[in-house]
Amino acid sequence: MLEFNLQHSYPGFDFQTGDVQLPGDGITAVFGPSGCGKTTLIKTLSGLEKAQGWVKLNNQAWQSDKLFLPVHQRRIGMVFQDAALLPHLSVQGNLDYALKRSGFERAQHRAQQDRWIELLNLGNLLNQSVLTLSGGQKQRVGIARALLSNPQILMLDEPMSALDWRTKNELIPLIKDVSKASKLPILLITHSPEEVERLADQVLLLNQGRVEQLESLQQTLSRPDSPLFDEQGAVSVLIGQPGKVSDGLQQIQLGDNTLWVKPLKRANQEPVRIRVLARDVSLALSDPKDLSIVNHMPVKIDELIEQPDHRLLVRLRLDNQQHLFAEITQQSAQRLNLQPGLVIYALIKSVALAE
Amino acid sequence: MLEFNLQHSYPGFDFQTGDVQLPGDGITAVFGPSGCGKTTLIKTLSGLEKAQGWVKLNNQAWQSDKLFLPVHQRRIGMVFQDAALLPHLSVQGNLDYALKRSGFERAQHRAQQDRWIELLNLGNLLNQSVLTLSGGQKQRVGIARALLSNPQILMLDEPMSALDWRTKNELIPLIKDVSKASKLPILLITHSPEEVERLADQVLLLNQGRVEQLESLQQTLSRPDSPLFDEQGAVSVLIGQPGKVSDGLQQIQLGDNTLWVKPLKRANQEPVRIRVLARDVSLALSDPKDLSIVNHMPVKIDELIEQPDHRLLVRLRLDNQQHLFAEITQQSAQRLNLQPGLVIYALIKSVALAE
Amino acid sequence: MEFMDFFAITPAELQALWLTFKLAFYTTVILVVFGAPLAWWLAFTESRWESLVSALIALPLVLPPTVLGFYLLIILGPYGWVGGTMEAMGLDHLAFSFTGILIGSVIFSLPFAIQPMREGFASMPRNPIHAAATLGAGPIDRFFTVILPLARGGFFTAIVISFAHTLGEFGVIAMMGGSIPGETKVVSIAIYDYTQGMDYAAAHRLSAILLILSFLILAVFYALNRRFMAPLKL
Amino acid sequence: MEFMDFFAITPAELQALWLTFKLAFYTTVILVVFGAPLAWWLAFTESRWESLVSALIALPLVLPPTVLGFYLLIILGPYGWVGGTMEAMGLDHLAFSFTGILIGSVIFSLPFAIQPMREGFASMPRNPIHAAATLGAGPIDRFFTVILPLARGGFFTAIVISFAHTLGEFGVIAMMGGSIPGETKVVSIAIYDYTQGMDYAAAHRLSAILLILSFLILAVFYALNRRFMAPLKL
Amino acid sequence: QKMIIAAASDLKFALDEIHAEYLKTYPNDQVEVIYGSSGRFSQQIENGAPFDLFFSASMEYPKDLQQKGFAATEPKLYALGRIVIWSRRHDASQMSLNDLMERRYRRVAIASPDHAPYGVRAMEALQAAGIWDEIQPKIVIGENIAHTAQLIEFGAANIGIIALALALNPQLSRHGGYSLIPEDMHQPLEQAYIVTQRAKDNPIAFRFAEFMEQPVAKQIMEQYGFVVN
Ligand SMILES: Nc1ncnc2c1ncn2[C@@H]1O[C@H](COP(=O)(O)OP(=O)(O)OP(=O)(O)O)[C@@H](O)[C@H]1O
Ligand SMILES: Nc1ncnc2c1ncn2[C@@H]1O[C@H](COP(=O)(O)OP(=O)(O)OP(=O)(O)O)[C@@H](O)[C@H]1O
Ligand code: MOO
Ligand SMILES: [Mg+2]
Ligand SMILES: [Mg+2]
Repeated sequence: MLEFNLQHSYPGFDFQTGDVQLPGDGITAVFGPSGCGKTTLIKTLSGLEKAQGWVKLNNQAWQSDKLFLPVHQRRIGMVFQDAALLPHLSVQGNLDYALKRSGFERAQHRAQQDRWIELLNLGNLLNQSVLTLSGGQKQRVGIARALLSNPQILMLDEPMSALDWRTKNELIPLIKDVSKASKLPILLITHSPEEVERLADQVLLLNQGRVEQLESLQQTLSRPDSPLFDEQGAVSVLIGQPGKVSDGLQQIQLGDNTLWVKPLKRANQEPVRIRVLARDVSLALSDPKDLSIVNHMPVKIDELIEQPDHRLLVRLRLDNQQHLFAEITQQSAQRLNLQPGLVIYALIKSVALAE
Repeated sequence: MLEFNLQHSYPGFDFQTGDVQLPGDGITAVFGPSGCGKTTLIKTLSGLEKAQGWVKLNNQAWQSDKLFLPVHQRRIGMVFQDAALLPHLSVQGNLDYALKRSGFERAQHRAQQDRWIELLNLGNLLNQSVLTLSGGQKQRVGIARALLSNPQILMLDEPMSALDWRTKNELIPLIKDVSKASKLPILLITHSPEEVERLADQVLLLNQGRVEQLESLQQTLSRPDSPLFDEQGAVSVLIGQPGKVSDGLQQIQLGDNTLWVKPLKRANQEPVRIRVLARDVSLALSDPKDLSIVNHMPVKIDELIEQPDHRLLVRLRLDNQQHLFAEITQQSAQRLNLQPGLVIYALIKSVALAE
Repeated sequence: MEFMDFFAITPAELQALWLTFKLAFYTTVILVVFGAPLAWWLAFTESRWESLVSALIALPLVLPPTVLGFYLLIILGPYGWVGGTMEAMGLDHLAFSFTGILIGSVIFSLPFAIQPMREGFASMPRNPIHAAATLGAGPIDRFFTVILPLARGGFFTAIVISFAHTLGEFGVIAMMGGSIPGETKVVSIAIYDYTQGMDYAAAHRLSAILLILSFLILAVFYALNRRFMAPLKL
Repeated sequence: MEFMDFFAITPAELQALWLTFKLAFYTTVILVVFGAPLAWWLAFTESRWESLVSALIALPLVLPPTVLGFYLLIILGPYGWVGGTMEAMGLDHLAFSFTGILIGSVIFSLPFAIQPMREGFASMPRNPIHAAATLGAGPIDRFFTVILPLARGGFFTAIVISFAHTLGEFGVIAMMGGSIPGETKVVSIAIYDYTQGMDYAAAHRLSAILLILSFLILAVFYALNRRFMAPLKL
Repeated sequence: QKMIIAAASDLKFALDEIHAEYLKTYPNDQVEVIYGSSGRFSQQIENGAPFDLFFSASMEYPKDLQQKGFAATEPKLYALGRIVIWSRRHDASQMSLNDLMERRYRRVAIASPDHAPYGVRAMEALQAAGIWDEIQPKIVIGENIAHTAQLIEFGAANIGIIALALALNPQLSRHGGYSLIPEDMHQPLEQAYIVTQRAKDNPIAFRFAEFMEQPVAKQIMEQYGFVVN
């Protein structure tokens, strides 16, 4: 568990977190506009910037009135926004720097390293000076280095901003695994709502140096005004039980309903997270035929939420009580005469589902 | 028109463009995975890195066998991947540096500057040292500086990677305007297919130091295997004529068909670009009723293209001959018994349209 | 006035002080202006000769100043290579002249000026220089508006060390200067003469004056540097 | 052997050479080891006194070395503040001893060592140091594995200048060393004595030996530096 | 047994020879001679220098040291120095001091009248000749008498006043020529030595002092242009 209350100020910028408690594992997304204090948060938490206040990780005090544990004793795996590689060393040198101080046994070094080198595709770069790396290469080395340092907590400052989607797509599940496997709390700074929705367990919303909100991803997503929705509109995240695969579609059980999605990569029996964009959900009064849309689910209208630009957000309830957003035009709503309480069909194209 | 043929090599990396011709205005997206040579391309084009070969802009030679026009005489508005601000100056100092050498008349400076300061939300930062800026703030200053230098060509190296979506969303139309208004060719390096689809007129695909493809956005998008589609699947870009707005929906004329979309911000009479994700298009054998989906368009099936994971890409033809992709499951295709030549209905949620 | 009275400076001493600061000033200016290109070359050349040239430039330091002065006396005097050529051209040889001791001081402080400037150049970040070029700044413009500010730590070190070192220069000037008042009799010679003549009170007084003046000038240097370096520190 | 024959070095000269390099070596080591913390403080302090302390440290440069040597002679000699105290404690005073000229050389070259190291520290990028801390590197570890490599340009300059400057040191040693063979008679004194004795052949020979040896050492220094700095240049 | 002699630099050649002679007589004595400026040695002796015998180029320094208690013996006069006009380029053998005013002698070198005994005597002679003030603009000053001779030797100064001892040195006597400046134009250049206080129990110091009184030594001194009585 990471608990803190920090104050710091720069000329023209005032930073105050108030009391914050983050759970001992899982991923906390730190979300907010440019200049809101995201980097400041992890700098002060890590002790790189000396702030007022206190910080405790798993009940061990890092900072209090009397005490200030130096950065190097906090065992933080930090990925810096600008990579912050050691410029006098090669890629291998940077990784070794982390490994040597990781506490991993020497015999393990090779295995640890190979795992991330392969995933982050650094194999060809090991002997290259970090000064000559491309933007994305730098970022990948930064990520590998942080993971190799055997940290108690990870703090990632926009770790994927310079990465192409392919690397990103491979990295995201791995970060998740790391967090789960090692019970490692992770602070993830990102501008991308998609990254938040795919990765986060809770969301810490920062604005102008203040913690505006700390809530679970579910909670954030159930608020139609969530800042996460600013980019792509509302999103629902449904939790379901994976079932079998047939005809190239994976069955996901949501109470009595079945959702068909792209086969999951890692098909174990654990519940999975299904992210559905509200704009990908269409509504029909009756169960339509002759339609390419695979998923038709009976739902009940909970609420109609007016949105700017003549749009309407419809909060729907599945029979297992999970909620689902649909974004439609007000015109359509009038045409279909939608009202709260009405039972209708939600249509979700299977291909619109993403783990 | 920017023409070039450049060769350069770093240890372990070989860069060869072959003959390339880019049109004299419009936006060329440079797209490719991390380390493929995107930054190298603009460094060698600009003369920051001295490569073998030749470069001509608008028939003026920048580099040839005999000649090497120094960087400062090429009038390039460059946004560096790592911002490359002048560290000894304030934000204002950086902007002034560009303005002083821009060739703009002194009287214009203020107006030029105010425009970008407002858009990029730099007003509060003018007197701050650039060393203390946040990641996104640096990037915004870098963009403003390049635009203030009154360039003949813009070269932008992932200019929006550290920006939040709001700034991004405001910036994208402006970059487009700049390009159009001043007939300024723009090279835009990006990892984001969305940026490419929203901005680019043509796409230059780089891979392992080679130009793999240079084609118009339309061409790229008509290839189902376009690397642009790797992330979100296939995308169609339709060109239509904006019409009037009613009930909060904007009419877009596509030949005989009408598409209803979110009202456009800038409603002049010019044709607009409508980006439709293939996965946002559903197919129906008959025109369905009782459905929240607003846009139903009769289309003819051109081709069924099998995709991995039991998916199917359906190429559809509108009656004005533009094509539209729909991505559905193979199961659905079988259920609906889709065949080339069949006339069916394409359903597009209006809210899924983005300019 | 009271200050002057207290330190009871003689006109001859005043002249020596003035000459000293003039010499230090000119030496520093020459070293910075002409040394900078050389420092630049050394910082960026790929030439295999770089180490050798660098070592060569450091050599004036290795010779004792009195010995260096002795050799300069030979070279700049009428039988020497330089002085002889000058006499042949109808000019005066250079021993015993301000120009002569200026040349001596420049040679003597050369390594002090080159090495820090070179270091300053070598440790500049390159990116801002590239950025300035794309913004339309030509080489000269870039030099003054970007390179100099970025490498100014090196320049500052070069200036402070060259200046201070020339203020205290004794050996070279003693050997080739001839102690000519107003021309080559700098403060260091004057103080030395006092100590050797056992006029310790005068030696202390003149040393104190030199130290106080130098201290003030250096403190101002450092304060300015502090002020201007501040934005680069983070 | 042929080389030795050609340069026909006498045992006394060999002793003087050895002494000189020993002095330069110790001086440099002391300056780097003890100067680094001071340089660090100067580079990062927010104190208002920084400019004054900096100016103060530069002062040894301003006094002519002979005069500085004269004052050191007085202070370190048996009647001086330091030497007197030492005699009272039953120790030897420091004038005319190797320790004495070592102290003199250290003081004299202090500004040469401090200023470049300070500049090296000030111009380091901070980010890698922060990164090293998050990777678990404590202060000492960081100093040797990150700070030193990043600031090594400054250290290199400090080392080269202090070393070379001490090789050629004359004034201070002449005043307080007393030319005692094997103890304080360094090469600079020996060459000077030759010039004074008009034994020019010997002066040239010894100068040449000093220059060649120094040149070789410096060239190796620079070559090593070139080698190790290379990865930082881009 | 060891001893260090500090000697004025004008003694360089003479004392080297005497030293050699001495060692022939007392081969077991270790004697080290250091040459330099009398003023500096005197200061060093006051500050604990390990010198046993001090041959000054003047009488004042030894006297001063004795008064301050640094001498184990009375200052003992061992020679009178003579000064000469010498030039490398010109034949000075027929010249008098007044000739120094001639225009062709642009630079006239003398040793420092502030602290070099030879410089003081040169100044006195020029004053006696009545040209001291007039000649000022042409005067260049050597740090000590050997340096002064060098200034002339390398042509930096056209002419100057140096020690007879140096003018007789083969290095210089090859060129030009010298003329002796009359003894009555300046105070006698009395050169004295002392045994220092620290050497009061060092027999070699006294032995060497005594050797200086031997005819061998005196003859050598005379040979190098010193007046011995
Ligand atoms: N050392 C500093 N001195 C002065 N102001 C600073 C300093 N560091 C940060 N700031 C300011 O504090 C604010 C918060 O900065 P921070 O780096 O935490 O933003 P951020 O949320 O990480 O933004 P981004 O997404 O753009 O990286 C910004 O306005 C920034 O300019
Ligand atoms: N100065 C250099 N020396 C050696 N190799 C270099 C140098 N500069 C770039 N490279 C290598 O050249 C390749 C292309 O680099 P470039 O910066 O052009 O990539 P990029 O396409 O911009 O990637 P990214 O999206 O990660 O920024 C990379 O493998 C990089 O490591
Ligand atoms: O060491 Mo010196 O003697 O500069 O003059
Ligand atoms: Mg940040
Ligand atoms: Mg790049």
